[in-house]
Amino acid sequence: MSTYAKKQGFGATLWDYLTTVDHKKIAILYLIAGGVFFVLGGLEAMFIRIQLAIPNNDFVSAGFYNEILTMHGTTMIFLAAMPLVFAMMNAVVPLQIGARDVAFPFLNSLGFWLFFFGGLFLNLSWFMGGAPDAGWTSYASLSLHSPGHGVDFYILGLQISGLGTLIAGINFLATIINMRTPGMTYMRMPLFTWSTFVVSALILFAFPPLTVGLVLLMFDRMFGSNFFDVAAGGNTIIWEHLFWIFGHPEVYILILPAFGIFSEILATFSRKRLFGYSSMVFATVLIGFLGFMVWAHHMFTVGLGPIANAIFAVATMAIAVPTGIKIFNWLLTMWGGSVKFTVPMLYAVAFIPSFTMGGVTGIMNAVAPADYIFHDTYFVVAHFHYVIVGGVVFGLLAGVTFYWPKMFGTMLNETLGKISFWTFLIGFHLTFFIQHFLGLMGMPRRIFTFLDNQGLNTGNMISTVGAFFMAFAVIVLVINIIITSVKNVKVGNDPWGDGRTLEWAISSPPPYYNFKQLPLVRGLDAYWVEKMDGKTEMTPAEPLGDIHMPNSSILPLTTSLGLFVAAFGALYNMDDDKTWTVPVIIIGLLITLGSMLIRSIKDDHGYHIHKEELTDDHDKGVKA
Amino acid sequence: MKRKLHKWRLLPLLGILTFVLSGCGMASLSALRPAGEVAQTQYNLMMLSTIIMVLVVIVVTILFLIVIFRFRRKKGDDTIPKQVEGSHKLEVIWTVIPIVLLIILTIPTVKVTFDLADTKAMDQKDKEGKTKDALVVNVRANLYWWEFEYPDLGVITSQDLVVPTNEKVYFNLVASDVKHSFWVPAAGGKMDTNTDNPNQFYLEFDSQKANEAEDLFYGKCAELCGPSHALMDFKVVAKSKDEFNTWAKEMKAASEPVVEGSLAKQGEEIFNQSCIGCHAVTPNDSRPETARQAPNLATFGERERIAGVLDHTEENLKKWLEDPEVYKPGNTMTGTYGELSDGQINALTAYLMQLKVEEK
Amino acid sequence: MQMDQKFTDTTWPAAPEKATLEGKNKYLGFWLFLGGETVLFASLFATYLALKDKVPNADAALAKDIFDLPLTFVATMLLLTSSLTSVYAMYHMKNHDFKRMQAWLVVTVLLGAGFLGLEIYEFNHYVHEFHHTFTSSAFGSAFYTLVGFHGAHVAFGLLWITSLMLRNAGRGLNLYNAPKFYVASLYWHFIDVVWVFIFTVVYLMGMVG
Amino acid sequence: MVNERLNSANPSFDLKYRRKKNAEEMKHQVITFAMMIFFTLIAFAAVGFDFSKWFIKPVILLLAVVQVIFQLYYFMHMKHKGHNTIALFLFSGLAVGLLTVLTFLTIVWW
Ligand code: HEA
Ligand code: HEA
Ligand SMILES: [Cu+2]
Repeated sequence: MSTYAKKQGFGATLWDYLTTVDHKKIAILYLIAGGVFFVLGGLEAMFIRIQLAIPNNDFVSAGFYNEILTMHGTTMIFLAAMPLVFAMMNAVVPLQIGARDVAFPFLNSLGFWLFFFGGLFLNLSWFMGGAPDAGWTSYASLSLHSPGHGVDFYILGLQISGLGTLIAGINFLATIINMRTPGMTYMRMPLFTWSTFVVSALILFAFPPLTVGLVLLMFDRMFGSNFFDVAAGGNTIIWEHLFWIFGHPEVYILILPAFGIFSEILATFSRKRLFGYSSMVFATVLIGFLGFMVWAHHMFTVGLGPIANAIFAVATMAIAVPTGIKIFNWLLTMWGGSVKFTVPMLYAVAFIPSFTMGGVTGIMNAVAPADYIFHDTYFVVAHFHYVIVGGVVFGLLAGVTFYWPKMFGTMLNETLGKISFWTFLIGFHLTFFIQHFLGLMGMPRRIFTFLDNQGLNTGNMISTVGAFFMAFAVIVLVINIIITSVKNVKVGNDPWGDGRTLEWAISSPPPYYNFKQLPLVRGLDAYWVEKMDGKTEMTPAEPLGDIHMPNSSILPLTTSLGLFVAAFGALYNMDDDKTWTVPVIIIGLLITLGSMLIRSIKDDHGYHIHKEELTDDHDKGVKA
Repeated sequence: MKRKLHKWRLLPLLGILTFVLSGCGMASLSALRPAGEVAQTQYNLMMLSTIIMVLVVIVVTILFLIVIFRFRRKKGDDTIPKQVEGSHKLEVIWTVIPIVLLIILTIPTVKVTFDLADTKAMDQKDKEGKTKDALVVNVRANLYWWEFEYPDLGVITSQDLVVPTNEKVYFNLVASDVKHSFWVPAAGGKMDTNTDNPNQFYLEFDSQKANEAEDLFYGKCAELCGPSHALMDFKVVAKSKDEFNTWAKEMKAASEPVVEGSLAKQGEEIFNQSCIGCHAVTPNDSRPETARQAPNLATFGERERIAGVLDHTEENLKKWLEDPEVYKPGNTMTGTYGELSDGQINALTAYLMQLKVEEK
Repeated sequence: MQMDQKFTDTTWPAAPEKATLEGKNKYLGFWLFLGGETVLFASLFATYLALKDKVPNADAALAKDIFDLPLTFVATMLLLTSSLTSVYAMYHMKNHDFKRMQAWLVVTVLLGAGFLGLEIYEFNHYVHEFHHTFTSSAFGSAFYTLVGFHGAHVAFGLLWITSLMLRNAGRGLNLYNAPKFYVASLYWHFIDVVWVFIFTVVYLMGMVG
Repeated sequence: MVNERLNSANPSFDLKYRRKKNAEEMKHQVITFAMMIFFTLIAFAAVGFDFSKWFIKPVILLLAVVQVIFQLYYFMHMKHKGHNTIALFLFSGLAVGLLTVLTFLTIVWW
């Protein structure tokens, strides 16, 4: 396995990535796939904004608009934001806790491929008779009513990729609980690791309700059951609850990792330890906890009654407290620090007021009677883009720039980065600030057009112009990535110079076994502690010895591929005129079950890197 | 870069200002111009929360500006700042103050939530089973059209909701196909029309505010319901109590429409052959809900809009009859009748435009 | 250390399922999975409770009409006993007694299969006797989904345990497969836990009305 | 990875001790099982004898909860040390699940 250092042909590299179980390569896979889906979702957003630029526009048709709208929301949440979050987690968390890999390398790869094929499946709907068109929430009465197969693509695609997400969540939990290096106690874990931990727990408890909801919807649409058929005793509110029991924790699944990334960046570029570390940890846990008790704030107008509305309103508002604690701790982290405005830091800094603006409109939404006004208007659209773009997307852009050298060993261009940052920031506020007012002035969301003379023209135009700024910023970012990759100037362990945590103690990118010897952690910000003691390396916690590594495998890919194939069969099975569907289902399931069978029958003990090999390659070696 | 940042902070403020000046949208549509008690209550609550939120944003912004300007790293500065762990005093402050702010917000929130849910007046029935002192409207939302039934008056309208001003109007809300949501932005928040159980709430229309809006409010569907969700508009006609009573009486008394002119008569015949199965032309339609598959056309000639969205002209009506799919994709009328010749369309138009109940 | 190293009774560790890092991870990961499964089944229970006895017309079968006490009792006894037998299997695993472990697992599988057989008979009975089907009412959909999901878990557990036994029949116990056996038995207990709630909430409370 | 053997220096002594402990534990398991069967019998009998449903429902629910605790703590060994994290996650899942059930019993129909 010392082939690592050798130059490889394209085919070999491809095969390497298709079969990899290395968390660092899986991170890159997530990054690429998530990035592509982000651009796709962004393109859909541009279609939305172009259509809404002027009244009575006919850039896209009504039905097509609903497809774009649904796919924009679904793609952005499930196929762009989540995988990009996973990219960051995979790239960073094992390094931050000083582990050689995650707890289940094989499952890690399986999780990625499930997500990937689920996303691919969902997007193939564009070419196979139309995309889902019932909104990313797919409320039951409409999603049952929706003709064609769009909603079926939604159901099966999300089911497959959701499975991948669940696996990834369990994997990170086990990794963080079991794989920490000696000295890395819970209260010494970097905040990004902490938020990964909490987020994984949220995934573990939030995805099963979605799974159940999707199963019920699938049964209703494909097998004639009556969960949501009122005439046969069904109830559509069940779907709404199941969806939001998942849906609200989901938004914290997105934002908490961003919070974690910002905590790392703000401390790093202020050259100061995170202010109020323990209350930050506490706040993270509390947000995760409260996140499960507020879902019905999406359903204030459903008619649940004043008691339920009041309870959920108050519970929702409570989340302002731990979030506020975080905001002020970040500000105080910079207070008295030595603040350097690199590109990641710019995003982190801009995040604070932007997210606060989105957060406070969230609290306004939580005021139930006021939400009767806001609900399903552009006010809500403004709220959630402020928290999602101003929080999650800023967090991902910051994280990707910050960890780019750690993932690829080379630095993104700072000037281009700053151009991206400023245009994105301006475009973002231009697009979404005005939408608060559009909503209040009577513009519902999810409308494919609006009539002239309703006072909505100017606002919509401004919003569209802003979106073009964001598109420009993204294009500059892509150019930046291309230029950087072509130049490929290599950097050292700690390219930002102010690294505090373990990941900066090893080379960029790290060797495939991460740490030659597991490092000994002596405090919060382990690497910083050593630096302040005048050392340049971590003290090892174990003697140099053989390292046990997992084998690569193509089985995760084939397992997922089988489900992908079977899903096509299942989807068309409800059409009476198609006879090929049952064989396709069977073939697909055979591929999946066969792969699983091989996995369980073939013993996979992994292999060992021998001590001697480790001492050989000095330049690749770990400073551990 | 310093100055650029500064300018950017001012942008939102400028934005607010322009909007305050431009009058916050139209009186007939905007939630920023509340036109009744319910809307006013909600508006007040919104303003209270806005003030608190602006306060929070200002505090955060001030701290933010201080931090990013005061603590910049100078070029070549290699000093290590003091590694502060935290501060209990500060932590307590920024935990307690938000809690206080939230308590200020929760109290009216809870109170108003219960107040607005008070529809007890709807249950007070007299001997004949009619509601005692309240006007009740049964709203039934259908794929892209609205039906308004006044159960105690025995009257049904579609697309145009007629309400008296200065009194509470109570609503029973249901949907007959997929979920919709009933919203008159100027008069108050929305309430979903579910397919499962009926919802109840009330609105109030202030006569003076109604005057400002020329007695006409815009209503919208606020829940995605299919391709033409954006076009599922309706109108609310506000009348003084007296006018409303007169209107109700006329509606109740209205019998089969009588039209004039041979073209219209011809239209009537066509209508009775192909349209009457779904559309009724008298406001006192006694068929059950499931039979009422299309808007009641008794007052079609008096409508504000054709199909809820097109201007009320003969031209538009003809276009609509020719191919409704163009104007409301996915509507349930498309394909229910054969191809109509130009002559037939003209005849139908003449007939329909004469369907009036008031001011004959 | 080699993963397929041979052990004697004395070298066999006290907690073989957690003796290696892989084993520890597997053990923890599986418990976490069960935490997720708890939410999954809770959602199904919640749906069932919301839709219980919700039928389109007055003559459709309701819960109190269809359930049968003796049948449910026998099924319950089979599954509960299988939980004990799988504890026996793990007891022998800890004692490094492969043969006895396999024997108890066989008993477990047989009991589980008996349970599954009864369930199939039961469903068949409802369909033909009461026209209570998956598509006849919301109640029917919810009932078959909840109980069927559990049944599917039982079926999967049977396949899992059987294939583990077959695969390892020739090799005996080692630290690579001990965690696998252990985790499978945890799964089996979990199925039992779910069943306790199903027979209580669905059957017994259904019969009470 | 290092194999953390819990055994002491004297393997045969160790073995005897461990066997005894395992056997003892197994005895506890059988007792637990007997009690579970007993609870099940009570639950079925309560329904069979047709008491008031206001009596039966809480009782059989309680019996179910006790049974499940037996399963978790004895059969699934949660009573052993080192199960804190596991218990945390299991009970969090249970809490989310119970909240769901409560919701579906109260605000799904109105
Ligand atoms: C990353 C995503 C994200 C995040 C973090 C949030 C955060 C919050 N959200 Fe948001 N939300 C969404 C994504 C998100 N939301 C999405 C996608 C939707 C729409 C879904 C759809 O319908 O399609 C939505 C919709 C939504 C609604 C439903 C609106 C409607 O449809 O009618 C509500 C209602 O309560 C709400 C509330 C909140 C609250 C209270 C927070 C809080 O967590 C915010 C807390 C933060 C702060 C408050 C700021 C910082 C705090 C301080 C500086 C302290 C002092 C503050 C005070 C005293 C107020 N959100
Ligand atoms: C992570 C979540 C996320 C993100 C990042 C975004 C990002 C954006 N979203 Fe949105 N959005 C949602 C989640 C998200 N969104 C959800 C959940 C909904 C609700 C859906 C529903 O109602 O069901 C929604 C709905 C929604 C609406 C409301 C539609 C309606 O109700 O009718 C609008 C309208 O303006 C909008 C706009 C935008 C814009 C302009 C961006 C921008 O920030 C996007 C910026 C990115 C780009 C602009 C990329 C540009 C790339 C290119 C142009 C290609 C360049 C090509 C190469 C270099 C090859 N989104
Ligand atoms: Cu929410």
